Amino acid sequence: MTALGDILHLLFTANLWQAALAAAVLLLLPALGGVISERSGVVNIAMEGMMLTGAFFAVVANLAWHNVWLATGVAMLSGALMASIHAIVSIRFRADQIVSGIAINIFAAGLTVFLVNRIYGVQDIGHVGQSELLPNINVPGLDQIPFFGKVLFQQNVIVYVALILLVLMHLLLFRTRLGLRIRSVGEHPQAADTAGINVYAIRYGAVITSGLLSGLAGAFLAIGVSNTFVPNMTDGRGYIALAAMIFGKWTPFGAFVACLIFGLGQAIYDNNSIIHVSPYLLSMLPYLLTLVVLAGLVGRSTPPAADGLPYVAGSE
Amino acid sequence: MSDQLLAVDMRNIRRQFPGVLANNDVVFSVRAGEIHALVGENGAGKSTLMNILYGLIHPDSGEILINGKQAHITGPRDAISLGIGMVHQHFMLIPVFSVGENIMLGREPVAGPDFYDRGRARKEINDLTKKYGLALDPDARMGDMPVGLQQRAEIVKVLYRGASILILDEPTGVLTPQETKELFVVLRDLVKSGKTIIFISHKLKEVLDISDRITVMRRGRVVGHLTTKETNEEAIATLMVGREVLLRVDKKPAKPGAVVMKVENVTANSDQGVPALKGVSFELRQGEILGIAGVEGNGQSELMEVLAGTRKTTGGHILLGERDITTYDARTERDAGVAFIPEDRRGTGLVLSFSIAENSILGRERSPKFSWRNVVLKLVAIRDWARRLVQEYDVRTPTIEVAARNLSGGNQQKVIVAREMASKPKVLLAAQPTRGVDIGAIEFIHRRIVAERDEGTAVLLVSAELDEVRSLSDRIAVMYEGRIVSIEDPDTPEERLGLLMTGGGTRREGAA
Amino acid sequence: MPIGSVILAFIIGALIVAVTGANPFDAYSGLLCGGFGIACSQGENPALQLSNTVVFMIPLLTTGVAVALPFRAGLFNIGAEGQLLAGSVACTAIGIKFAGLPAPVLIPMVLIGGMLAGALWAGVAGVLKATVGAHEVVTTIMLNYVAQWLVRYLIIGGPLQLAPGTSRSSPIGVNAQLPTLLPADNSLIIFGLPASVFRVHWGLAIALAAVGAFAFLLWRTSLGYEIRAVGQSQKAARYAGVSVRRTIIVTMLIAGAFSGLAGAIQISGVDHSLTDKYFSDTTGFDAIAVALLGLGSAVGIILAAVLFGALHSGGAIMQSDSGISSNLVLVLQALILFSIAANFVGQIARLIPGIRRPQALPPELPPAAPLMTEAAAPPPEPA
Amino acid sequence: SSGGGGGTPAKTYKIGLVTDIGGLNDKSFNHLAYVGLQKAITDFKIKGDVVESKSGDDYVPNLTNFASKGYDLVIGVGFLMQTAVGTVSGQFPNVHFAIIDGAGTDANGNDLKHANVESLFFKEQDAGAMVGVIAGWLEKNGQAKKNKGVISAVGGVSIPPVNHYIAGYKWAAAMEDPGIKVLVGYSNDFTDPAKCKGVAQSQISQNSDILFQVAGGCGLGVLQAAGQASLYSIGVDADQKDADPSVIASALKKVDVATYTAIKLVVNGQFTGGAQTFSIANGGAGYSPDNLNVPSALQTELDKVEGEIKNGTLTPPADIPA
Ligand SMILES: Nc1ncnc2c1ncn2[C@@H]1O[C@H](COP(=O)(O)OP(=O)(O)OP(=O)(O)O)[C@@H](O)[C@H]1O
Ligand SMILES: Nc1ncnc2c1ncn2[C@@H]1O[C@H](COP(=O)(O)OP(=O)(O)OP(=O)(O)O)[C@@H](O)[C@H]1O
Ligand SMILES: [Mg+2]
Ligand SMILES: [Mg+2]
Repeated sequence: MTALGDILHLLFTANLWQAALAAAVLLLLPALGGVISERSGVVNIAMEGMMLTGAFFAVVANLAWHNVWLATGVAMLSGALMASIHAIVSIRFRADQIVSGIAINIFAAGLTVFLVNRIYGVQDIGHVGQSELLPNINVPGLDQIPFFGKVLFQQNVIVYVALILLVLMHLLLFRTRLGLRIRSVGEHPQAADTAGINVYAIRYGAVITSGLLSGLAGAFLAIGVSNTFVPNMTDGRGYIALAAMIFGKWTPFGAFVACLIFGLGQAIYDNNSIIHVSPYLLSMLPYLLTLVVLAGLVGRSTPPAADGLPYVAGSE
Repeated sequence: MSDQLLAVDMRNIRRQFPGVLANNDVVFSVRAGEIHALVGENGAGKSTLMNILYGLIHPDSGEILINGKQAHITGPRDAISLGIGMVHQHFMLIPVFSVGENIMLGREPVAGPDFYDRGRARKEINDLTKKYGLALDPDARMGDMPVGLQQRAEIVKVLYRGASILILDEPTGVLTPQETKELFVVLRDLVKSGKTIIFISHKLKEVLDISDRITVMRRGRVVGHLTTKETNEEAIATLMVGREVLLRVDKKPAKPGAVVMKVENVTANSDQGVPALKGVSFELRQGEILGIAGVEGNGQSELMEVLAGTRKTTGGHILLGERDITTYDARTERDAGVAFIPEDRRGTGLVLSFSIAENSILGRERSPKFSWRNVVLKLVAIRDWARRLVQEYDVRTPTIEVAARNLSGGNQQKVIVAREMASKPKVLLAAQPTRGVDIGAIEFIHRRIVAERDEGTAVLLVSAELDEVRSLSDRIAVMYEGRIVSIEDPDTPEERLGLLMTGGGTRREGAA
Repeated sequence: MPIGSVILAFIIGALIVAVTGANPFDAYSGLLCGGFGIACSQGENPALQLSNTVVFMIPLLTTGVAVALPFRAGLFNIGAEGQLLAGSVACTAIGIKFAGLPAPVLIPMVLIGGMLAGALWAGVAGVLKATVGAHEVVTTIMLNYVAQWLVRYLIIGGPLQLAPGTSRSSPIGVNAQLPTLLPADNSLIIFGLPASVFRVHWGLAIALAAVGAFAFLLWRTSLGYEIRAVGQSQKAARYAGVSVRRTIIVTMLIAGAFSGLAGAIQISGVDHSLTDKYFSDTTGFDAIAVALLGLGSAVGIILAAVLFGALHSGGAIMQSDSGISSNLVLVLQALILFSIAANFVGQIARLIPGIRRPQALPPELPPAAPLMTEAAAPPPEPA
Repeated sequence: SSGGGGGTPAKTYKIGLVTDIGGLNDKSFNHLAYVGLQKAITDFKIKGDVVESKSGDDYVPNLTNFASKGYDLVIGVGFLMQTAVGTVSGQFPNVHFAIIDGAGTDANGNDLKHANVESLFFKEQDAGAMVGVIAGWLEKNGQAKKNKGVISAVGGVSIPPVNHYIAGYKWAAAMEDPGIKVLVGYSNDFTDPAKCKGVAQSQISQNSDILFQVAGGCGLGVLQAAGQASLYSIGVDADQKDADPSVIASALKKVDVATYTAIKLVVNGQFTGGAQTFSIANGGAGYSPDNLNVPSALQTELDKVEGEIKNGTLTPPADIPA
């Protein structure tokens, strides 16, 4: 059981938690998107596709204009664009929201590679210069705190942004008037409508927000963690985020906990050059762990009452 | 009518739904400061008309004047700003929200950058509830409220929005007699304070009791404007249904036979896990109707569920003939000959998306009658069965393939009644069999229940309508706080029953 | 109407192709040829194209059912992939271990073994949902990953590895292999090609039978009735005396068996050993699209599977003939899903005053609509 | 070399290239094969068509499609296609096949030795050895960044082509610096840079200061991790000096050359089938010094080792030494 020993030892290293947090944030952003979308009653399993689109356009824009912030903005917009397709199809046209979500994911997977082919041809999509990536920022002073300094304050700028968004999302949903309205629309759109709330506007807003967040995650992946676009580089993170959202019972902090489990699992796996166990078994760890936690601690999670149901106003 | 200011004046309203002309050139006017009743059978078009007034449904044609001024209502927002408020037939409340949040929704007090100001919300509500004497706890979870209080919350919600014209769509459908009384007190106060009220109900007594004028609808048309003082139940009923209806049930005296079901101090818990039945005992005989009177929430629902096998007992015994069926589940109970008309028609009694045919075997899909060795369905048998029910129980539907969702409440109820009665049960449990159903259907269902009795079925009836209990039952068991406090004769004066139902009165242990 | 939607999707697809500077007609003639062997311009063999389409279609049929059935019970089975892998592992293991047995015994053994393994894999999700109410979307996604890593472990350094340095298992016994319709013979020439290139195998019959079984189960049996009841209203189901928990578990077990069957058929009929290709297999995910596209009905699933199979094999021809990236196929699949789900055509038609027909009664909820709502709620039965 | 193909204008040769699931934009050997094909198209005026495989199920049909259309040469890219090539080459004895990184095998992984199949193997260990020399030498002479005597490699999946590289690398590094510690990790992925970056960062925290990526597109994450920690990295397959400033060298596996050569043989009617191994000896493998001005001492060492591998005095192992 030396493997177990190795892992236990790792758990006390700041490096591991630093990596875990970064990996978790890649999942947290789309998960937050999922939370707000489904709280408004629109099932969203399209984070994978929106994130992939964001990753692609982040690189395209950065290569074109050599401005990382502009590129990040473009990525978020492209995510939002995908989201608005989902929104229009499932809110305006009342399509089955699962179908629409799946379609978005397939669409993004196909379109990005198709465009890489068409735009860059043989010489292939290029690399973003080190200086044009989303920067890592060490918070002066704080980053010197033993252990926590490295974990919390020596991170990529997006990590800080994500953690702030996490808190904001929580406040928005559970403390503000807008949040109350979003949740009312997700629980009982008729009631919200009769109370004079614009159900459609709220839902569009929420879904598009999920696109912005997923697009941001895509940018972080492509021009923060990496420096180029590789087909399907999101690699199922959108689906993990979906799982995290449900695991977290459609709450921001709940989702964050789940994301941390996966991030930690990834970070532990990354040490497979020094942990002596089949890397494949090691890779199973976070998923098995999640199952166990679900079976044991978390248990039932019940979605917003109107989640997934298209709203048909009393009129047409 | 021009002699008096019209709060609401709807002219030639027309609304077509697929297959139905829900409103056909409806002319409907309400005077300022009156209580105006709108009556009609299920599907007559009342809700539609009111939804149009509230902006939820857009009319195909017609015009609306509010307080004499042309109004262009495109959605609830417009209606609200015109001072119109509506309490919907199916409550518009969010169970997981607090009472306060439910009431505030849409006009929330905010502090700082858009933060929901719980404190001010609480204060505003307390002010309102004091002003109109409608006590409510703003912090309670709406889902945990009894219907009566939910109803109250709906009204406060409307008042909070400063409505001067209140629409109440079947507000008493789910209320107990006392709750209804309380509601009426409130309504009268509201009128005194200058509000106008539109009141929809299937219960003509109430209509006569509360309203000033009455508009009667049938099949999407207005078939009569009446002044309450100058009319009576029979007249209204006849207008509504388009023919004479007998409102009183005429039945021969019962010929009670052997005891079929024996309940021996049964105890059970409510969904919240608190004791709801604290030792209920009674006997049920062939060919009798035992009515259970009681204020809702005193254990009647739980008792029915226990007897039907959908709720577990925590003690006591239930005997069906000689057989101890205490531990039976819904399926085995049914097979043993216990039929159950549940009070929640839409949620429990039917699978709304299933066709009438499919619903007609709900719970019997494995019985040899409808399946080979309870695996493969006998489709032909099922269709014949469904057709028989539809025509014997006069379910108004084009075909048996129609989804239950698209039947009116009354017809939905008939499907359930038919299914449960046609299985020739030993015992029939009927919970609120006529709730929210129009008098035409009520009359029909009452006759069937009596017919069942006469064929020797033992019927246990639970109803919030004291009248219904008294007119149908051969014996009346009064339930209070999870116990049967007394067993009375049907002709016991209403006052005494009311007293017993609220825990007063001298108990008289019946034959049981 | 779906036909109209498909056509609309292809029109939009054509626009995308044109915008990116390629010729839509080349693209579509390529797809048509590759999918159905129609209008082949560059010497493709129609029979070969058709047979490829069918081979792609087979696993989509069974996995499509494995997604569609739980939909009816209000369960979203994203786990068809994991269940398929479980099935292929079991099939391989049995096929190797008992290679000696005669085909009439061994083939049923590997197929049933695969079904059991798939059922087991899905059963975990079912039990967790029924007992602790863990949401099946989470559990099935997790189980997918576990299965994928398990396969890697088994054939890279694990017990099933063929030999060091390889990433495949040893082949299953010949008697465990489903025969192809045509003799797998290189010298026999049929339709101008060696018979062995036509890989359509008897798994086709099994898969079609499975879809039939699905339809029968759903519409003609008491269990199917109860599954649909649970999916529509747990309250009503409980009133009827149906055990929601039991139904949920049974549904997942059956669904898993269908997926497992798909995996077993792939091994026994096509690959004959567990290889690294299963690392990147996506059948179980395409199945979701197929099930939704087929609106959860048997006929629909078959049509959707044919369409996806044709697009899959058509993409290759399109790329080789006209140089348009076969990823366009994914774009088209997505567009078809959109336009069928949203029924654009119908809605547009409604806008045109001429053919304004009253909109039908509220349609049956879309197959997946109740997923996240009441039906998705964990069964609150008292334990 | 203006191929003889130009000499006989009568016939335009038809060449089909089938990528594995990595696709044309894998930033790795599929892409290189494509590059080789493009070069051949311009040089020999051939008709070259490409099909990307979307899944492992596509290998056989994609190869079959080209073969059935009477293409002169069908090239399968990658180890993963061995059985597929074995099967299809048996069905079309008159069509030439070439497979990169493998042979046409049966289900048991045995080379079927079909006369119409040319197996293009690479001595990745040669290339690995050369960059291993660089890494080892820098560590030994304290000219790396941390010089704690630790270097590392990040593999994609533990399959032969990957492990050959790592074997040569580890072997040569140890030869230069007997005390050196070589960490070997796998990302289990060929496409997601984030995954490789994670592995790389863990190795960096174990004091590795020269990181060798053997994971195609995923490996880009390794180069970047090294860059951000301002350490050294080593690219793979193609010259990756543009991928990141930290790339001091690349281990070259000239898939483009191999592809080009295979086509050339067919065009010139010199196709012979059997195995062709590309190594340092025949210029099919090697290394390129990148963003590092190589000290002359190191250069001499490199030339020495290269020479000895060419003349066979040194043979880098194919399996990773313990
Ligand atoms: N959304 C709708 N779509 C289609 N038809 C509808 C819709 N709403 C109502 N209808 C039809 O319009 C008719 C009138 O319905 P409405 O709800 O107004 O009846 P009602 O008088 O309120 O009945 P009840 O007393 O049961 O409430 C009914 O026959 C019904 O079939
Ligand atoms: N979407 C709909 N399509 C068709 N008919 C509808 C629809 N919604 C409601 N209806 C019809 O409108 C009429 C009134 O229905 P409503 O929702 O008011 O309650 P109800 O079914 O009448 O029940 P209740 O007995 O409580 O009045 C019914 O005939 C119902 O079938
Ligand atoms: Mg109504
Ligand atoms: Mg009604």
